Amino acid sequence: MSSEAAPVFDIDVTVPRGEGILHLSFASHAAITALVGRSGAGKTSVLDMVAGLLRPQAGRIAVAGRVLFDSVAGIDLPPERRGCGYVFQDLRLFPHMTVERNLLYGARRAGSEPSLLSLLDVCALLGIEPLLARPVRRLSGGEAQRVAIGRALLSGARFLLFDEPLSSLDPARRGEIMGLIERIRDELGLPILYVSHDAAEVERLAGNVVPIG
Amino acid sequence: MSSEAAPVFDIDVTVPRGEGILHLSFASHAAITALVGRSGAGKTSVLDMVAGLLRPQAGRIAVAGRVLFDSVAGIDLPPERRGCGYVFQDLRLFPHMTVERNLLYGARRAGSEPSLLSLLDVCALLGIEPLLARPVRRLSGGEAQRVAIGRALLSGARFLLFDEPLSSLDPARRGEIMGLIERIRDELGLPILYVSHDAAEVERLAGNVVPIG
Amino acid sequence: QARPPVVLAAASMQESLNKAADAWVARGHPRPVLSFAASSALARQIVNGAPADLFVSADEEWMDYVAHAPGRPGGWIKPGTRANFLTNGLALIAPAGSPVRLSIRRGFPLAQALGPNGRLATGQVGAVPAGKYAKEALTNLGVWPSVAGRIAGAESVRAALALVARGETPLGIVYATDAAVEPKVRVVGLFPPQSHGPIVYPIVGIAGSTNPEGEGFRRFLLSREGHKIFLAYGFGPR
Amino acid sequence: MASARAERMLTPEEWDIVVLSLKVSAVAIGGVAPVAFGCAWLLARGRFVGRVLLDALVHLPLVLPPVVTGWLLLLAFGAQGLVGRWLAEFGVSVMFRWTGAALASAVMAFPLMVRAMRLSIEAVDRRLESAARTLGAGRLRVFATITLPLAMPGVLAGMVLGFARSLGEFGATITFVSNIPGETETLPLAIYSALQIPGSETAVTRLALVSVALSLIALLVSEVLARKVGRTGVI
Amino acid sequence: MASARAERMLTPEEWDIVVLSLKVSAVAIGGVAPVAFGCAWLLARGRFVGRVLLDALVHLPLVLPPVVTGWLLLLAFGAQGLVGRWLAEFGVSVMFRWTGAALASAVMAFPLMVRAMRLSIEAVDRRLESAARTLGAGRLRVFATITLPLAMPGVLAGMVLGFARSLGEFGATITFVSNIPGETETLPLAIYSALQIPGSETAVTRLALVSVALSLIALLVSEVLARKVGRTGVI
Ligand SMILES: Nc1ncnc2c1ncn2[C@@H]1O[C@H](COP(=O)(O)OP(=O)(O)OP(=O)(O)O)[C@@H](O)[C@H]1O
Ligand SMILES: Nc1ncnc2c1ncn2[C@@H]1O[C@H](COP(=O)(O)OP(=O)(O)OP(=O)(O)O)[C@@H](O)[C@H]1O
Ligand code: MOO
Ligand SMILES: [Mg+2]
Ligand SMILES: [Mg+2]
Repeated sequence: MSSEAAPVFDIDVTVPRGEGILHLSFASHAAITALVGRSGAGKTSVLDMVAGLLRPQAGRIAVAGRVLFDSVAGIDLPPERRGCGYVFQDLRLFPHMTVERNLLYGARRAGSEPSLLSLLDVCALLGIEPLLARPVRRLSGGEAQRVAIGRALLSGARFLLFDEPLSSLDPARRGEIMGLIERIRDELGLPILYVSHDAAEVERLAGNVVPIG
Repeated sequence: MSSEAAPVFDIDVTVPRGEGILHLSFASHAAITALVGRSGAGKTSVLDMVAGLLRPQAGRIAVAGRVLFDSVAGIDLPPERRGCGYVFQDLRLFPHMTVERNLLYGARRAGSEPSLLSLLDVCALLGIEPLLARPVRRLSGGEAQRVAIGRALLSGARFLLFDEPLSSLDPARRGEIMGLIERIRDELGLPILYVSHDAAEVERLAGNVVPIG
Repeated sequence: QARPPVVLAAASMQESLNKAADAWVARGHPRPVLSFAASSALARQIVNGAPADLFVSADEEWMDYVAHAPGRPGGWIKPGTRANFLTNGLALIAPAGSPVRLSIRRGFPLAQALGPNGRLATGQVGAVPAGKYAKEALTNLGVWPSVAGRIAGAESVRAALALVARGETPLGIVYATDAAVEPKVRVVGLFPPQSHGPIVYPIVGIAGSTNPEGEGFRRFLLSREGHKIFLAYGFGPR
Repeated sequence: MASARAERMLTPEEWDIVVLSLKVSAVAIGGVAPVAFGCAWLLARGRFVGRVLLDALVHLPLVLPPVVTGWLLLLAFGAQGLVGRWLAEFGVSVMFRWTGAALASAVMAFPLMVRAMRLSIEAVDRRLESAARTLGAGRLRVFATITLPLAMPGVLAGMVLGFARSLGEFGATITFVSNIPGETETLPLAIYSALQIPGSETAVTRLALVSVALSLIALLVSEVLARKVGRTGVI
Repeated sequence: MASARAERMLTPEEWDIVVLSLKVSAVAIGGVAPVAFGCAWLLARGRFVGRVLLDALVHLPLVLPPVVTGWLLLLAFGAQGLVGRWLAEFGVSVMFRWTGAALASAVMAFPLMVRAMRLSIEAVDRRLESAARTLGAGRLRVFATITLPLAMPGVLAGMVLGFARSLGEFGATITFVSNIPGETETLPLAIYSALQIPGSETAVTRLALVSVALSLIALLVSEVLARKVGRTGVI
């Protein structure tokens, strides 16, 4: 199967979650695919499965033609080899590091990245330069969220998983960061799986909307 | 000073925060007062000062005519005697308790509450009845946020502090909970200090909008 | 029935004193409560007012310490009860299978017998009584300087015995009584009694003891029948 | 049934020793745990001068050879000791009593308990405590419902460590309260006595195995409790 | 300067004892810390059968009287012991050597270190580890950059506990390697020896104070390190 013909996201997963069983199956050719659904529908669970943090009972996960998981073929790449940049809903900044060390944690993987995503550019675009030396415990909610976005962007990922990445941000920042995401989509061509409750965000960014639950 | 003439929120605080100094002064007569401002402006810091978790360098905080803090008069009520129901931006659910025990933690204070805020009603309105026996570690982001709202509502508070309480919720839930908040405002007359980035929320709920930063 | 007396005794007397207590019981007395520990610990307990009736020390030093300790008008020892109860000998021992032969006299080749790396096990010199006597005897025989750096000072004389029994050291110095109870060691020779000060075990009644059984047991230990029991364990006559 | 088998395996004297050891350890650990927790709390949360000194004091029984600790206890609780004389006014003496053995065990276990408890208290997220206070809980209720349950792994670990240490405690006990059969002769003292007699390896081994079995039971109990705490947040 | 004063306060022999004690304790703790961490890791994270048994084994040196531990070491590492004979093939022997004293100290400190480290490993938020893995870090890098630094309070506490225990360790050492001045006579052995001599209370007190001073220094160092770790996440 050549990667040109392959869908950007080709996902078919089943996993027991909460009291029920979560099943989702879709193939999307859009660079940015939005996952929408009510709270508790299973959006985060799907991202976790794509990232390799939650193992599906059965199914298949391929991103840009690269198979990450296939229960039939016995493929299950470990998270560190899936190459995703994941902005977690609960952020998960490393509490024992400064903002700067958090941002650079995944940079090792990002050897030959285009200059769009250099540390200084990302910081400027996210408005977090003044915070670089701060311990992450002393950030406001929105500041922490921007650091989490920066960390994912700087990690040299092959694709991005965004779980409500703008939920704690003011409209102005939101707009700026959406612009940044569009540039990443257009200039770097990175596939993005995007979870959001915000209709405007989904409208503006996503080429395809997958409802869940 | 009689509580009728007094503003609902009478706040004048100064505190060093981040690299600068945060100063905010306002008196609001609206039952629901929204605090808006860009990320990092100091919204959470203000709520923390009203709740008694961050001590202002100087200033005065009175809610519904009751003085909670006055650096000149030497008044500084401890958090447990301020009587606030605080929905934290970072939720702060008690990880060693079930959802039910989290919800009932503050209920001791709520001896003679009107039946609007009984456990079952609140659970039904927030859609969290099926989760009552769950340990809070196994909730989705939006579920956890609703439990945090429920915990604050059930605590028999004299006033409420909401720090982006609906940020992780889908539009349908958002609407329902805004309805609930309106009923609390109208039927119980509880003062509410409301932080949100969402213009629609602020528009619908707040009688007064205080910009910050 | 009478209350049993509490007897504090040096650890090395465990088997023999238990046997004597059995004999005392056979005479229709309550069995004395025997507490075995290092003489130093027991002596300190006594001078801090521990409620005991008799004290048997492994050496005179600690008995003197009790005798002279301050803190109680009239002293910690019941007047007229101190007696040297037993004597012991000092033995050079080797593991049972060892072919070593030595006759213990002035300048005997102890260091050579230890070989290039072997050590001489005994009680900690200067701390455990057996070690003190061993050093004294070796000094008087003129061999101390050649083995001073080769001593393995065990925590008790019985621990030294175990080192030799397990072949960890080729030689050791313990009391004759210890050598007698361990089949895995062989006595190479006994040190001449003149080579060290008399090894005596003093016994006293403790001041403040009101239990007549204590004094009765003390007299029994010092009696001919009592003494016979200890001779069977290799202790020497008074 | 198990106890019947154990009784068959052990002589009645040995059985008494086991019961005494359990009594001594249980009283020691139960009695000293609250003190240890208070101390751990102070060290974790207090910002007073002399904190490092208190810390050093807590570690003292660990740093000193046990016989020195026993000797110091003897000096303090003996007939002429400050505490000893004070206790004597109430007609109480711990000399040569099992209570003295429990005291020695408690002192020796103290630093281990404090350290484990302190680690867990320091790991408690203080934002949760402030959340509880906004919900109307006073300091005491916050402590009982938030801090203590969240620190429970450390409390349990501390109690297991202390209990194990207590089961092995020898030097301080024999120096402080001697080796009195039926009163202060706990398992380690009996084992030591047996070790002094050549050829007693089987007796030593049997008693040592009993010690190990007791500690295994304590570990299992603590695992079960820990799991229960993990599930429900309370013991 | 401080050392000059210390030298004046201590006799040259005592000074040698202090240096030897530090060497023994440092080697013991430094050598056993990685093993203890590995064991703590297994106990915290492993889900294998026999976990409780490993746990019991780890606690063994705490549960058994120290002299029994020393005796078991003697059985294993002695001339006739399994390990001893194996080591002898390489011309190595720890009997009556300072290395043996370090081994005894290490064994006695082991359970304390494991428990403290395990508590801290269990407290590490595993979601942070999975976040690190999504960022491309393999298990080893996650361990070195996330788990270990976050568990650092427990590692430090374990090392302090172990060091303190090592400074006080007496029974296992003297039983295993005897008291050989200059080779195995550490502070507690010297203190014990002194205690056996009537009227030696001043010598005992002086040496005991030296022990306390050393542990105080260790505590201060660990506090400084802990603060540094708290600030920067690395030592
Ligand atoms: N614990 C802290 N210590 C020091 N400074 C802090 C701490 N928490 C936040 N700050 C700083 O104080 C300022 C105000 O923070 P605050 O959390 O009040 O902002 P906010 O308005 O709630 O922002 P957001 O919308 O991003 O949550 C920010 O500059 C932030 O960096
Ligand atoms: N760790 C867990 N163990 C078991 N069930 C879980 C766990 N986390 C979440 N769940 C349940 O799985 C279901 C899906 O959760 P998920 O977090 O994927 O939802 P979501 O769509 O991301 O919701 P939200 O918008 O509220 O974040 C929910 O019913 C939730 O209660
Ligand atoms: O006083 Mo000891 O214990 O016989 O050497
Ligand atoms: Mg989610
Ligand atoms: Mg905020």
